[in-house]
Amino acid sequence: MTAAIQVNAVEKSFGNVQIIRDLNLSVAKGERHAIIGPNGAGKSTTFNLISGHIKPTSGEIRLNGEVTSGLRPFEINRRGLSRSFQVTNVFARMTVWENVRCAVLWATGHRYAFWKNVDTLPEVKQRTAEILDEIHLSHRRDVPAGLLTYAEQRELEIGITIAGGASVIMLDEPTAGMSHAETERAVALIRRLTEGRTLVIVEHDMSVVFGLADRISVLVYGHIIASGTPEEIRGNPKVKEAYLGEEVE
Amino acid sequence: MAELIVISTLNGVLFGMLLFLLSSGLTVIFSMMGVLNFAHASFYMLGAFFGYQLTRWIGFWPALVLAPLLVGAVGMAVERYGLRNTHKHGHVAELLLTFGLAFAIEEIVSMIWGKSPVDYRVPAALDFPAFTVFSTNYPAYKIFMLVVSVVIFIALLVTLKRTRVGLIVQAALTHPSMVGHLGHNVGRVFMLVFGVGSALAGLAGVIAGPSLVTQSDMAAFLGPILFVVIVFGGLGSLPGAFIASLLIGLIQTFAVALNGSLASVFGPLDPSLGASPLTDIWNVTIAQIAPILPYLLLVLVLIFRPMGLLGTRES
Amino acid sequence: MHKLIVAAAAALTVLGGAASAQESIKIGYIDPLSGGGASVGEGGLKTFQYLADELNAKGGILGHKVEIVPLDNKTNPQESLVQAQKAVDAGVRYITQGNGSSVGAALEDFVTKNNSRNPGKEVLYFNYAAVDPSMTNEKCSYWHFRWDANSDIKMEALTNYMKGQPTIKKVYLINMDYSFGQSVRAAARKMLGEKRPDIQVVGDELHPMLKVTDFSPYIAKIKASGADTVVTGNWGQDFALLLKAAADAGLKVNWYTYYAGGAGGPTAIKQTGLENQVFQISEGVPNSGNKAAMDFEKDFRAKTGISVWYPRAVNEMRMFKAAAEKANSIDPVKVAAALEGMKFEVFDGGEGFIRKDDHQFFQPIYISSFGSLADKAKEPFDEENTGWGWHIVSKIDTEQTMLPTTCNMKRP
Amino acid sequence: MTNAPTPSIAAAKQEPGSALSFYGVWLLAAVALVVLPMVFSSGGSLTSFSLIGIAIIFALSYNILLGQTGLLSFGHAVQYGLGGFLAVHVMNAVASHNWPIPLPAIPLVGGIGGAAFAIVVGWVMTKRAGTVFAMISLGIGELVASSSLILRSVFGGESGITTDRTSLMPLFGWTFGPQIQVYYLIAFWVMVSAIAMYALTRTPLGRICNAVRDNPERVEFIGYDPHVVRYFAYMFAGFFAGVAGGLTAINFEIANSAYLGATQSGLVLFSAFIGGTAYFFGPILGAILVTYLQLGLTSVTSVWQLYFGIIFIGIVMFAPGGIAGILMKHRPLIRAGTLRTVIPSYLVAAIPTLAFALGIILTIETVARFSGGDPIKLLGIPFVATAPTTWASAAVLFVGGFLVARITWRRVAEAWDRAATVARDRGYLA
Repeated sequence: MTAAIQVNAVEKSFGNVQIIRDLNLSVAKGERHAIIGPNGAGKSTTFNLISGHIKPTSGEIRLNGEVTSGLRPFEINRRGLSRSFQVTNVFARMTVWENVRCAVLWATGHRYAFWKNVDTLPEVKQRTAEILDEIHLSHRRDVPAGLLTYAEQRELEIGITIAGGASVIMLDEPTAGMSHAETERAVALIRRLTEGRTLVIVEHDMSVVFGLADRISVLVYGHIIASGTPEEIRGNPKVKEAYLGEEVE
Repeated sequence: MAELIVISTLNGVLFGMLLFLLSSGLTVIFSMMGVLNFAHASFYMLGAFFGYQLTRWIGFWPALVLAPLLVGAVGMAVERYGLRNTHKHGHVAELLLTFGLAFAIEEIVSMIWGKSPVDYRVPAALDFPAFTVFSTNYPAYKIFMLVVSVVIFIALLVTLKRTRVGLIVQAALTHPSMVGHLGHNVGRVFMLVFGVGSALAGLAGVIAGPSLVTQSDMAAFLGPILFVVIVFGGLGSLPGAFIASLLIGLIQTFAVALNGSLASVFGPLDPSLGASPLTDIWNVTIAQIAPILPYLLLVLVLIFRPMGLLGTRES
Repeated sequence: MHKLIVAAAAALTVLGGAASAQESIKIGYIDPLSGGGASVGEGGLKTFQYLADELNAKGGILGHKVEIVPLDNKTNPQESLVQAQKAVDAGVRYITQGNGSSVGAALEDFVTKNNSRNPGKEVLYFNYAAVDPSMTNEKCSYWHFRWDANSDIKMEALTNYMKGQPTIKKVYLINMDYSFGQSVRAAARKMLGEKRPDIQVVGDELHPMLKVTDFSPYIAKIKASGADTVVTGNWGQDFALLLKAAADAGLKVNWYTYYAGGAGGPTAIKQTGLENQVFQISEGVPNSGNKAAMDFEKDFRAKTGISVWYPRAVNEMRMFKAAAEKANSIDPVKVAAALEGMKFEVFDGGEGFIRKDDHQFFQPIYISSFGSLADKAKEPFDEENTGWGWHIVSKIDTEQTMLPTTCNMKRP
Repeated sequence: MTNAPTPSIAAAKQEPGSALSFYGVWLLAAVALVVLPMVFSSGGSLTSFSLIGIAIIFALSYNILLGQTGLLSFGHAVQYGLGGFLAVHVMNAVASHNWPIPLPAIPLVGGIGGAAFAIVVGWVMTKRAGTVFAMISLGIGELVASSSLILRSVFGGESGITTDRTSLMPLFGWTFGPQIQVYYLIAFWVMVSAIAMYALTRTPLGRICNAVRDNPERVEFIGYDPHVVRYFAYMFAGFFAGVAGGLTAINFEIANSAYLGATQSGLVLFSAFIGGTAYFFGPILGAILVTYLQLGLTSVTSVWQLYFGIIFIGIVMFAPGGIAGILMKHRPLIRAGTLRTVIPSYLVAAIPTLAFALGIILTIETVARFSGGDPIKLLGIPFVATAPTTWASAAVLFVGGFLVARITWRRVAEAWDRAATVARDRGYLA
């Protein structure tokens, strides 16, 4: 069976600085995979590489067996990968409803249509309403996204990400900056929404990581030093070294 | 031929330096504030008219110092009471504010000084031919303009690279938002930068006024070409603006010197074809299109290298 | 916000307020009063207002007062049509315009269409300065009258003068790249070729209109060509900058120009010190020696602060009065009929007439040069406070300016 | 490009009964277009209405770029002008070949001209948004305007190309000679274009345009290529600009290089921005106001350009949402029923503000007419520019008006805050 995401020997440099070195990563279909690592390890860069936001200097990335390195983000998205952003990245002047609806349009096949009334497309309407329901924002549907609270914006961010029905979902620190209660709610939401899909998540909150992930990869200085189940990672000496520094020696 | 090349090069350099004198202030303002100041050419015009008026009252040399200071003060007022309030609405709003300002300044100038050209002359001390090449005179005043341009270029470069304010400007170029977080009085720095930028435009006006025509439409006349210079050189890059000014000066001058057209290269078209766009294109000479070459250059640069020659960011 | 309302309200009253005194004759003056061409347009407006006052002081035309309605067209043909329509809607039956042949052509087309579509509401177009020859040739209209000599006529006059100047050997043509500049250049080449085949045209330059900041490269080319004479139709800042660059580079040639006398021109000549090297072709000269004209000039200067740029405007207004009196009507159709073929003693003396075939006015034309005035009693008028003024160099009689026309006039 | 969180085009559709008012507004507009020339039948008003109609289409087409997609263009007149030129050429061809094409179809030709140019140059132009796009549009604008003077056989030099609209085949006995017939032709196209452009905002493409305006980066991650979206927007804007150009050509029966120039591009930017780009109807208000000022202001004052500049600066500084923004700000208050608490403060503020405005006008006119000119007529009172009483009145109005107005506007702000708080409590304001 082909992996949902397969990263082979990817390198990325900005000028003379190498951010990602010999990155290898494999995420199986239907797996919940977390990427952890210290600050500056290159987690967001890895996300950006996989989602096409930046292009690798060398190496190859495959999505469901198809090479996607070198493709533009929207091309990768159309092949079934959708991501969220660490910094909230919504359409600020549009309402919550429209934010989600825009994310539904391509997947429902309406593309650049300029001959259809967007308000009367039944499947778009239904799907948007469903997503809003799922992210608990139905009561805020007509509020401009820029006026939402931070937690609501994070939820909207997730809603936009899953709205297109992508088979692979990548969430970049979805609970960052949330209170404990909000985090719990968000984790439940993520669990429910990604049922039956592949999930890749970057997270700092270890309780979220170990509670959610089937497998975990540890990224240090742009290189994956370990990959495995949560138990394997807990017991891995290299991980301890990376996180706890010299103390292990 | 050698004569034409030497003279065209000299003319091109002289014209290029005038362009630089004008665009340096625009570049400084853009590099610090990210504002494309549409009213820049209007400040240049204000400089010319202040220069003219002060020259009549107190003579050219004091005017050369005072007029730019006055224009700088006007610029600071514009920043303090206009741009600062508009900043929160984004760069487009700021740009549009300066757009409206350009309209207002032109009309105010023509209200005060009339719409006809004023008699603003080269000071007697500089009114002599500096040297003669191939029997063509080069007036001392033009050499004076050249020297001022170069001095300003070097002074600005040194200020930007070596002083504290300069470092803030440089930082603002790459990390616009960081500067504020570092706790500088961004407001005052902005006001100062805008003032300096305007004063530079004013200085250009005082100097260029006697050599060009000092008239209330002089701003509209030179405005667009300044954008070409700073975009071509790379937005916010001072050396870029310097090189772009020189290049545009030289290109325009040499284009004028050339008489070539497609007709002169490939021979005239068969007259039986009649008038068509082809005959128009066939017969147009390079000299005829010289003044629109910069715009062509602008479009090409933006398409193939959107950050310009030496620019570091796209917008 | 409130300001907007005030301004809009003010505008409303203007747009709606077409009611006015029945008896006055309104002449719509459509020329630039704002923007780049405003300095020229304002001079024209002062001239026409002065002339209207002059007529009104003598009882107006057939007892009707003459009123000039200033309409700002920003030198834009489209805007001119808006203003013309506005004027016609407000009851104006005579319009006059001069700046820009593009505007002139648009207005000529406008009156032709308006008069065929609105019989009984005909409008006449009096042209005092748009000189594109096509307006009285292939595009000619019965409703258009031109008091200025068109550019071909001026070139005919100029070349008739140059024919007798043996010192002219090499001529350089430099003109603005638009219809007027192109017709100057084409006429110069053709006429010089016919009248003085020995003269060499060593350069023929067209530069974009009002876009050149530095003419040094052009001057370098003129110098390299070895020309002794430059012929140019340049005006405004393209003329001033051209002269400045020439003076800076020390170019010593004679300049034959159409519009050196325009606003800013004399200042530029004085600044560059090109004394008696700049010649102008015009239908009148302040220091003409004609007493009536010089008295007029003196009073005009005292009242308006500018010199008489448009002797042809004087001819236009005076002939309008004469034609209306001849027709005993101020109806445009009758005035037009009366103007056809009309003969008239022109401003600076001598007879001119409106040719019936194309409605072009023919008149004596003068070549004058600009320089210091030796005899203040005989030549009292300087220009733009420069201390320099125009001297007549040569007078070309009306017959010497006649050119055939291709006009196929459609009469109503 | 601004991130000010203003709600985008009416989300009113979901409310009960709004469908009726929605169609009602369009119907009302149509009726107004039909009735207007009957109420104001003078030739002058007809001319003005025709120009306003064209300006509305042009400004709406510009807003597809600026308001809808976030593209600031300094060269929108290029498509407008090229549409006009194509229309004129086609009219001449139709007339000389006696083709059975009636005049009302000509604006479509203009639209095709505008769109065709957009299709050709649009792909490279819309690669990037922001300053790069703005500068390219400026450059293209200058290039095309200058080239039009070189390609004489197509553009007819600076005199342009003329045509005769009555030489096409008449339709239902209409020759389109009289201005009233041309007005109805324009009114018809205003209605059709406005409906079409409004409909465009309600399509998937229209919505994605808004998304691209708000956040082009994110759009790439929901499956869309922002470049393609901008390209489409540019084409549609070009099409409707071309329609406006075609109508202008019909109205004036001439097309010349001034159509393509910077003045025209600047005016449409003015109209759209003053009207307000965040709402569909904003540019309509702007077009009406700017055209009206342009026609009226030039006859009352020689320094109209200064007023233009001041109005524009005022809008940018104090009401960046334009007129539409100001109006729509009041909607939640109306719904919450708290507007009446604000109105008294408005009325109080109106008087000193008016005085201040009159002070500005008097000052400007005094300076402008100091060296000669007619007396200034303000509210029916004549002022002589050289009289010290005039200077004193100007100074009193200016300074006094400003000082008092400042106080009263603070009151307005306070009243506003109170009203808005109530509205928020009642759930009409987010």
